[in-house]
Amino acid sequence: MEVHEQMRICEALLFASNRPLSSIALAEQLPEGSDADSILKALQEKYADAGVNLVEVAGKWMFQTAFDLAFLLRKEEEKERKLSRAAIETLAIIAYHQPITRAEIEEVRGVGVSKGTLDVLMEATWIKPLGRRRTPGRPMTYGTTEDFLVHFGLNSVKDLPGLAELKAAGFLENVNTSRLNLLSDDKPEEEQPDLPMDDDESSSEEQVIS
Amino acid sequence: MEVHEQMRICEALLFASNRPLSSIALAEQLPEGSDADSILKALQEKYADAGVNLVEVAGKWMFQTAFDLAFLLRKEEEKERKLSRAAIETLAIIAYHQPITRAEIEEVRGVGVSKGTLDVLMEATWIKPLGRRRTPGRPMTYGTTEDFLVHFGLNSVKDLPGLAELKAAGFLENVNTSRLNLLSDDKPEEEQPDLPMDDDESSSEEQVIS
Amino acid sequence: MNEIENNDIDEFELPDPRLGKMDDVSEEERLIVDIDGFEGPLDVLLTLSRTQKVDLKQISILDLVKQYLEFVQQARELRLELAADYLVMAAWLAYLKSRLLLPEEENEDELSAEELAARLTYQLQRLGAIRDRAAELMSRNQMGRDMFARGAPEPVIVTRHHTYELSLYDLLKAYSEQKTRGAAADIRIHKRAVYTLDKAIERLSEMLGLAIDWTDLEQFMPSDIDDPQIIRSAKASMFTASLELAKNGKADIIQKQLFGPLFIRGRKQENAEDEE
Repeated sequence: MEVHEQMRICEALLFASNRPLSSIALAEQLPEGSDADSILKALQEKYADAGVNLVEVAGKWMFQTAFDLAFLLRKEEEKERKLSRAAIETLAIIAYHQPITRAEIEEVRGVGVSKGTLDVLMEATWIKPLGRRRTPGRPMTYGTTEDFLVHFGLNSVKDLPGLAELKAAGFLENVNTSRLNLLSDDKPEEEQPDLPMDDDESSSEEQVIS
Repeated sequence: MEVHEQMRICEALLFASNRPLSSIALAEQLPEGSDADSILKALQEKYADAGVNLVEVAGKWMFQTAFDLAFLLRKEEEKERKLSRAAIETLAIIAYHQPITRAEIEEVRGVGVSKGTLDVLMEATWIKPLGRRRTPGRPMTYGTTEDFLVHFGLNSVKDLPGLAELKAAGFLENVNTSRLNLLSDDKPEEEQPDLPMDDDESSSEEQVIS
Repeated sequence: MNEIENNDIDEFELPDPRLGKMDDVSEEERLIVDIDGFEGPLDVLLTLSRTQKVDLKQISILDLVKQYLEFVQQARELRLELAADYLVMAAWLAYLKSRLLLPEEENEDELSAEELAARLTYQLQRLGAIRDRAAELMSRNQMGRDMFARGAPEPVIVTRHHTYELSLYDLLKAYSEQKTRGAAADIRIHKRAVYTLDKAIERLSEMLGLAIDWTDLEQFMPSDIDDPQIIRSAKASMFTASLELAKNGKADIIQKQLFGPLFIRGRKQENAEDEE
């Protein structure tokens, strides 16, 4: 099958979907031996200057309208989600620290997280439970979803703005919740006694793939 | 505004809209003096050869997957399922005793046979109705299909091992085979006194041919 | 003086809790007491450090402590309900302040005042950093605001075909098991040793013709059996037979005492005919 026809197939599949599709999924629809990635690059180029663009997001591909035309469409559907400051901050903490428990979120913010905050983020399908931490109490951990990446146009959580700087500054180290307030005189080296955290890196990886 | 930009606008609006748009509605988003119809025609031409086409439906415009690629959106999925124990047993009884009515299957199994069980076997295309018995109530009889033979690699249902062979193969442990009343080859005449059965032999024959 | 003024304010006329102005600090240093707007004590501290344009990296903890304590004091003067964690923080900061001011005691088990201050600074910096990132995140192009996905996606219609996995072995095994079960369930009920009622009636009728007088029922028991089960059965049947014959008017039965022997005698043929 010639490249043109392969492009048409990817074009049709991507146009028909309102969610990103992985190049693996697309390759399945192409004849054996097709190079899905190069087809996608060609398609991306074809649409570079059009009213819709082919973007790589959440490690997958999808068509979306060009940024510069947003003003036209905003009129069409004015339903921007208005998030509370607490929700935005909580979302950012989850995104950068994931997987993270509720107690750890509270530690970073220095204030309790109301159940409603997580609910709102969960309802927006931006966060999801990532499983329980293997520590006493087996607390639930949270992380971001593919929808989160799509919404903010991120290819992976590794592409979060300023991630490297936060890491370099030591702000993404394990959050210590072993003491309930600052009054505890725990020595710093004793601060992370019992948190065999799921490896941060691997969980980011997972998210990119899923 | 140049034509290219107007085309981009229409492209984005049509892409993001959840319903077909009229050229009037599109014209409202275009600079005054724009010729929406000619823009749409140009756009239609641009997409004529693509995986999606711009089509006019009931006087309105929308993007649609090219007809020749519609098959991409119809996925056939093979899903493997496990048969319930009741279904396997019922299938085996039908295979050995066909043609057999539901009441007779129940008699052999000693428990009721739900319609769902027969439906599942029918859906698997392993059994089929063989016609009605010429007895009061005219009950439906069932038998196995060619698919059944193909699936199990049998030439004919007569190739199913007889009881003696099952016993020799170790299937029938601790059972006195002489007391089992199942296979036509060792079935005592008087055990089926009141079943004016369609001839067993001929139906097996039919199956091989069909 | 502040105190007096504030106490004069009728609580109900407070248009807004932002009234708490620190008249003794310059305009830009003024912290607006808006307890509702704060997200906990760390937030207050962070906001304080930012309004004071204090670089957190060189933060003067003592300044920050002083301002926080003033903030809490003010909120109290305004009779604003302060959540407990604000007060806990105030207490901790007061403790930290005293530790920082007093000469450090050598104590292996306790963190030094500097370490405690550093910990606070770290937390504030971390919160500040994540807050900046949150702002950055929200300023990104967002789906549904800055870009839009296909409005009318064409769903992929999935037709599911079920295939069933079953081997010939499974099939034969199921059949065999079914048969095995069927055989086991094929229970043969052994013929129980009984002396039937018919037999008893026959015997009794015959013998009653021979006996003219009252005779113990026991006398009529068959003597050719020795199986205790059959004897029991015969007793029952003979008794029932006697009742049956009495009912049909062919015999009379009499029992003279409780649990005593049953005496039976055949009725005269004529009597039976009379009755007819």
